[in-house]
Amino acid sequence: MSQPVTLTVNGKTSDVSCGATTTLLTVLRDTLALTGSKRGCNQGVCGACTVLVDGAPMRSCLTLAANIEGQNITTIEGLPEGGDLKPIQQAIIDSDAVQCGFCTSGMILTAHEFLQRNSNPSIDEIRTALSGNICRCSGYRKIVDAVALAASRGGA
Amino acid sequence: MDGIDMQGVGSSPHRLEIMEKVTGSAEYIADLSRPNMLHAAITQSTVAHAKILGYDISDAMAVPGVVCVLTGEDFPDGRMGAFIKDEHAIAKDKIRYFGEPVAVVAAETEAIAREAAKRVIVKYEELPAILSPEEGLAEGAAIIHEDLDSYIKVFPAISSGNMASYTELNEGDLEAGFAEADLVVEGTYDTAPQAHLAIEPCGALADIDKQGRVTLWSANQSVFRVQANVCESLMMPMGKLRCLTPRVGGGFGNKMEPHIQPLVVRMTQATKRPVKMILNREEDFECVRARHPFKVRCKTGVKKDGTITAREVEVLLDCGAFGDDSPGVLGYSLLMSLGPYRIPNSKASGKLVYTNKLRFGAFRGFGNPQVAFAGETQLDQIAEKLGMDPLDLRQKNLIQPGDVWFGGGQVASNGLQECVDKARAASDWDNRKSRTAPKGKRRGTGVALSAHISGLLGTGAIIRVFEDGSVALNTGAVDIGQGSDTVLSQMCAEALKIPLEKVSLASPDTDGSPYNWGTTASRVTYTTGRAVVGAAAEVEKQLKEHAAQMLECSEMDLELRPGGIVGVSGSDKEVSFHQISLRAHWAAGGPIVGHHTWVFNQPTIDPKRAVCSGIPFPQVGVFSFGCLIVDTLTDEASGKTEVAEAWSAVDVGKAINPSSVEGQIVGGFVQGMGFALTEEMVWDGPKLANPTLLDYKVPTTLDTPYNIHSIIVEAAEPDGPFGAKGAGEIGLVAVPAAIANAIADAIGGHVHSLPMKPEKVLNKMLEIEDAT
Amino acid sequence: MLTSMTKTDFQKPKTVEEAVTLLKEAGDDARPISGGATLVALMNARLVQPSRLVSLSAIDELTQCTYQSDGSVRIGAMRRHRQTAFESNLKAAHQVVSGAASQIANPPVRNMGTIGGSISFADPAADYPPSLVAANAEIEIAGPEGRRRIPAEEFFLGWYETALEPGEIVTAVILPPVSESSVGQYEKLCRIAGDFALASVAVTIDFNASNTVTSLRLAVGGCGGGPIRVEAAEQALIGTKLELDAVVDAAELVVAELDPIDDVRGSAEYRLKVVPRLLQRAFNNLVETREPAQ
Amino acid sequence: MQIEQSFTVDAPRSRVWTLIRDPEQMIACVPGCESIEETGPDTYRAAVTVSVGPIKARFSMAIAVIEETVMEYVRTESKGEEGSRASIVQAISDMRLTDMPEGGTEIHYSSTVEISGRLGRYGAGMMKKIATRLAAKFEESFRALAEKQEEVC
Repeated sequence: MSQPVTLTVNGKTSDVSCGATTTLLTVLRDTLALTGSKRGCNQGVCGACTVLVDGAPMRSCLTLAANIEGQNITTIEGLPEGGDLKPIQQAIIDSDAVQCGFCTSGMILTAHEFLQRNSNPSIDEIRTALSGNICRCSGYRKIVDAVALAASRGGA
Repeated sequence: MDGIDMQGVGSSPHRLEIMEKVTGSAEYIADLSRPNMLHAAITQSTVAHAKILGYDISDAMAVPGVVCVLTGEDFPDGRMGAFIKDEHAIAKDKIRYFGEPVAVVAAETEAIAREAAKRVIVKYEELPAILSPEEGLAEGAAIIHEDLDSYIKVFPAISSGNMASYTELNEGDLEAGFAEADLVVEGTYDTAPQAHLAIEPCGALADIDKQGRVTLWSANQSVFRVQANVCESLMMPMGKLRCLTPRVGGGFGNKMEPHIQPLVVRMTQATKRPVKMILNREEDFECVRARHPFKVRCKTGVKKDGTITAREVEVLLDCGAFGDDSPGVLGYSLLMSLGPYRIPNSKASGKLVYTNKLRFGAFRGFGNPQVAFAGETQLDQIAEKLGMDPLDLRQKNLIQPGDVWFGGGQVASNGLQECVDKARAASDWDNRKSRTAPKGKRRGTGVALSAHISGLLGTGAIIRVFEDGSVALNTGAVDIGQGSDTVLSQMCAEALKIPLEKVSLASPDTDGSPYNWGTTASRVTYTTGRAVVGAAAEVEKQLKEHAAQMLECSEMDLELRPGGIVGVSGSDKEVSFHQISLRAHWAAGGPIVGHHTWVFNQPTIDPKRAVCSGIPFPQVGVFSFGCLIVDTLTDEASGKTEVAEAWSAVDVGKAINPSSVEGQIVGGFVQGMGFALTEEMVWDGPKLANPTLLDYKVPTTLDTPYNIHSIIVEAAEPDGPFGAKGAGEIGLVAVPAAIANAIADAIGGHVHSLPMKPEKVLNKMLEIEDAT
Repeated sequence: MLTSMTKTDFQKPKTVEEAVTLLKEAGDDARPISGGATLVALMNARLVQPSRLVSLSAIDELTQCTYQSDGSVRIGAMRRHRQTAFESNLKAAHQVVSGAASQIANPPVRNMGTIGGSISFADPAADYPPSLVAANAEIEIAGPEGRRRIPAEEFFLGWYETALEPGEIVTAVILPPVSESSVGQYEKLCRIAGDFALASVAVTIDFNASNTVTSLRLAVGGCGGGPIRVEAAEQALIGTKLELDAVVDAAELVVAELDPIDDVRGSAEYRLKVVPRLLQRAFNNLVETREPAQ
Repeated sequence: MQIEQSFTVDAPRSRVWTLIRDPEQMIACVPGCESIEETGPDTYRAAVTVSVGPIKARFSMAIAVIEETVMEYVRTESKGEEGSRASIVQAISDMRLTDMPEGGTEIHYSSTVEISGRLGRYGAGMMKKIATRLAAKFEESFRALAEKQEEVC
C-alpha cells in the first residue's frame, strides 16, 4: 500500500507517495527526477547512490524513504551552494579525477562529508574514507589527490 | 593569439563534459525516459543446456500492468556475432547457459515487469551441461551448436563439434630451436574468468515512429556495432534503426558487442511504445559477458647466456555459449604469446570451445594478459635457473627497432628500451633487495614487459566549419569514460590551430556520424585521431582555397595561424575562419566540410615468414609497449598479498592528453591487480555463484596502493596522429605477471594460477617450506 | 496477487513494547528494521517481502550506549557500527567489540548498520558474533513475554539461526565489567577491505602482574554456522604466558572444533589452515603490544 | 547437492515403516511441514516452509513414491516451488531400513537435491549445512515419535 511520505531533499520539502519498501534512491530518481544518484548494485556495496542524510553519508539504495521522514537529505544536485561548486567538486575537476563519472556523485558526497570532519587528512585517512565507493576506471589515485587538494585549499 | 593556451596536443585540459559529471547532471541510459514509456525485464533460464519445449505466459500476462510478453517464438531467425554468426537475439529453440534471457516482459513499471518476468514458465527438455572446454572436447559430448557448420563465419574458421575455432601460428623451426637450447622450461598456467564490472549496468531504451523506424539509445561502446547486431539478429534493414548514445558509465569490452539492445528494439516494435530496460547487477553479471578463463601450456628454450631459442604455446579457451569476440581473443592471444622478444622459432596454437556458460568476450587486454602471465612468469623461472637478473634476461632478448612481430607484422615505432630503462631507474630495481618488509610480511619485486596493439578496422571523421569560424567535429566514436571526446577535440584544435573551446563535438549517431567500428582495441586515439587529422587537412585545404581568393595570393603561400586565422607567410595579410566561412556559406564555394575515412590495412601475417591457419584478423594494428615493476607485500600468516608500489612505463607514441594517459595507466593497473589477486567468477554447478558485489570483490581504495607511478614514454608512431598510438589496454597487460613475479621473489616460488588469492599463495609457501 | 510493493505496511513506534506488539499482531512475516543495511538489500533483490516493517529508528532507548555503575556497558541495539567503533566507553578487553565494529564493511555502511540488526541477521561470517562471544556479552531481548537476557554464546545457533523467537527483537548488547589490565583483539582475514570475513579470531585476555594469563575467551568467526568458542583451548592457555608452544597446542584444539564450508570467499581447507596462523599472530600481537607497558 | 545420513531408533522395523508411510505422522517430524495430503495412490502434496535467515520459502511440494520394497526401502521424487516460482526444489530421496543386531532399526537416508531461485543463492556449501541441520531435527523428532509410539502400543 502506498502512503504519503514527506521528504526534505536539498532544502525542498515534497510529499511523495511511495510503498513501505520503496528506497530513497528510487524516490530520488523516479519521483523527484534527481538522477545524479546512481544505481550501481542496489545492494549497498558500490557507493554510487551515496547521499547525505542529516549530513551523514548513507546508501540511498538501502534507505527506506518512509524511514527518513523529517530528515534532511542532500544529493549531488543540492551540493553546490548558490550555484557555486563546493571545493571538493572543484578539486575533482582540477585533479582530472573523473573518467566515466558513474561513481562520481557518491564519491563527491562521501568526500565532502569526510572533509567536514577532517580538514587536514593524511593520504591513508582519505583512502579509508573512500573505501566504500568503488571506482572501476581511475585506480583511485586522482580521486585521492583531489580530496587532498580540496583539504589543502581549506574546504569541503 | 600567441601566449594563449590552445589546450591542444600534449596539454591536459579538463574533460569537455566535466561540469555535468561533477554536478550529477550527466545523463546515462538509466536516466533517460520518453513519454508513455514502458519498462521491460527479462526472464532468465533456470537450466544450462536444454531444448525449449514450450512457453506458458498466461500467468505473466495476467499481472495487472503487463502489456506484452515476448519469447523466442516472437523473434525472427536472424543470427548475429562478431566472428561467427551463432547468436539469436534471445534463446530460441534451445537454452545454452544458465541465466540466458528466454522471455521479455514489458509493463507500465519496472517492478511490475520484474514481477511478471518471474511468472513466465518455460518447459525444457534438459541436455547434459558442458561446463568446461575439456568436457566440450570429450568424445560423445553433447553438442551446443548443432548447426555450427552452416553458420556464417567472417574469417577462415576451423571449427567442428563444440570447437568454435582453432588457430595456429608457426615461425622458424621449433624442433631445431629446442634442440639448440641449453635449458627448456615448461609449465601450465590457468586464469579465472573476470567480470568487467563497469559500475553502470547495461541498459537500453528504444522508441518507434509511425513509419516503423526505431531509435535506440543504449550503454554501448559502438553505436555502429549495436546497429549491425540488432539488424542482423532481428533481420531488419539497417536504415530502419538509428542508434544513439548517452554518457556511458564504463565498458572495458562489456558494451562493445550487444547485450539487451535487440530485445528492447523487438519490444518497441511489438508494442509501438517506447521501451526501456536496465539490467540489475545480478543480470549484468549473469548474461552479458566476461573475460575468458585460459589454460596455457608454455614451453621456452634458452641458451646458457639467456638467449631464447624457441617457444611453444598452447592455449585452451572457454568460449561460453556464443562466439562473440572469442575467435579474436584466441587469435590475438596467440599473436601476443611470445611477448616483446626476439624468438626465432615458435609455435602458438589454441582451441576455443563452446560451453554452457555465459559468453566470454572482449575485456581490456583481449587475451593478452592471460598469455603474458604464462610467458612472463616463465621468463622469471628461467632467469632463476640461469642465475640471471630477470630484467637482464629480458634485456638480452628485447625486440629491437626495425624488428617485425611474430607472424611478420611491421613494428614501426618501438619505445620498449626506454620503458625498460625508465622503469628500472624509477623503481631503483638494482637496489630492490635492500628494501625491507614490515614484521610478518615478505616483500617482493617483480617485473613484466608487454606489448599491445592499437588499430583495427574502419573509422572516419567529419569536420564542418560553422559560420562563426568555430568547428563541429563528428567521428561517431563513443567516449565510455576514457576521455576520447576530449582527446579527439584536442587533436582537431591542434590540427587547425584553434583553441579547444572552438571545437564542438557531435554525439555519436548512426544517422549522421561517419563510421567508427568502436571504442575497443585501444584504437580511438590512433585510428580516429588519424581520421580527425585527415579531415582537418581537408578543411585546411578548403580554407586556403577561399583565403587565396580573398587575399589574392597563391594557396602555397598561406599558413594557418593560431586562433583560427589563415595568413600569408611573411606578411601581416590574413583572414579569419569566420570571414572565410561567411563567404563559403553565402557567396562562393559552399560550406566547408572536411572528411576522412580509412581502414587499418597493415597485414598481420607475412606468409613468407610464418605459416598460419585460422587467423581472425588479417590486419591488426600498431604496437605500444610497456615495462611494469611492482613491489608487493605478502602476509606470512595468510598468504594475502598487497601491492605496495608500482612503476608503469608505457610507450604511447605521443600523449595527446597526459593526464588522461595517466588515468588509463593507473586505472588499467588496478583492474589488472584485481584480476591478479582477487577477482574470480565462481560457478556452483551450472549457476554463477557470485553474481553480486557482496560476493564478487573488486579492489577498493584500501586494497590499492597510492603510489602507482605512471611513466609516459613517447616513441612516435610515424603514421599516428601527432605520433600517438593507443594507451587503453597496455597498462593492464603485464599486471598479473609482474605481481606473480613479485610474489615469487617474496616467497621463493611461482603460483601458476589466477587469481593469486591467499589460499594459493599460502599453499605455495607451505610447499616451499616443506621442501626445504 | 501482486507483490510486495502493494502489501507491506510500515510502522515506526516510539517504544520497544509498541514495536513488539506491532510485530506480534502482524505475525510471521513482519520484520523489524533497524539500519536496513541487510534487510533492504534483501528486499531490493526480492528475496524477502515482509508483510509489515516495524522501524526501530524512533525508539530512543535503543540508540543509547551507557556505562553502568557496575562497570558493564550497555550498547543499545540501534547503535551504528561507526558509533561503536569510536565508542569511548569501550576500554581494555571491550575493544574486541569496537575493533570488530571498525572492520565491518565500509564507512557509509558503518553509518547505517546497527549492532542489533547485525546480530539478528547472524551471518556466519559477520564480525560482531565472535567478538561478542569473546567479550562474554549478553544479549537483551524483548518479546511478547517481556524481556530476557541470554549469553551471546547461546544466542547464535548457527547458519543464520538465532535464539530470537517470533516477535522478539534485540534491544541491547551488554558487555560485562572488565579489568583495566585486560586486552581484547579482533583479527580478521578478508579478500578485500570491507568484505565479510574469510575467517576471523576474537580474543579477550586478562593477565596478572607477572604476565600470566588469568582468564581468556576465544571465538572464531567465518568457520562454521556461527561463532565457535573452544573452551578447551581457553583452558590450555590460562596459566601460560602465551608462549609459542602453548599457542600452537591451543590452536590445534581450536581447529578440531571448526566446521567450515567451501564458499566463494575461500575453501574449507584453507580456513582450517589459516585459523591457527591467525591465532598465533593475534596472540603474538597481544604479547608484543603488552610487553613495553610492563 | 548430495545429503546422506544414518541414525538408529529404538523401535522395530515394522513400526518405523508404518510411521514413515503415514503422512499424518510425518507432518510432525519433517521440519517446517505444515500439511501433507494424499492426492492419489503413492502421490502426495505437502506444504513445507524452509527458512534461512530472513528468507522464508514456502514450498508446495508434489511427492511421488516411485519405488518401494515394503518394510525395507522407499524411493521418492519430490518437486516443489514457491507461489511465484521464486525458488524451485527437486529431490530424489532413498530411505532404507535395517534391523540392528541389538534391536531397533537403522534408518539410512540419502537424497540428491537441487535448489534454484532465492534459496539457491546461498550456495551448495551453506545449503548442505542447512539441510544437515534440518535432517538432525527430523532425526530428533522422528526418534521421539517412534520411541514414544512404541511405548504406547
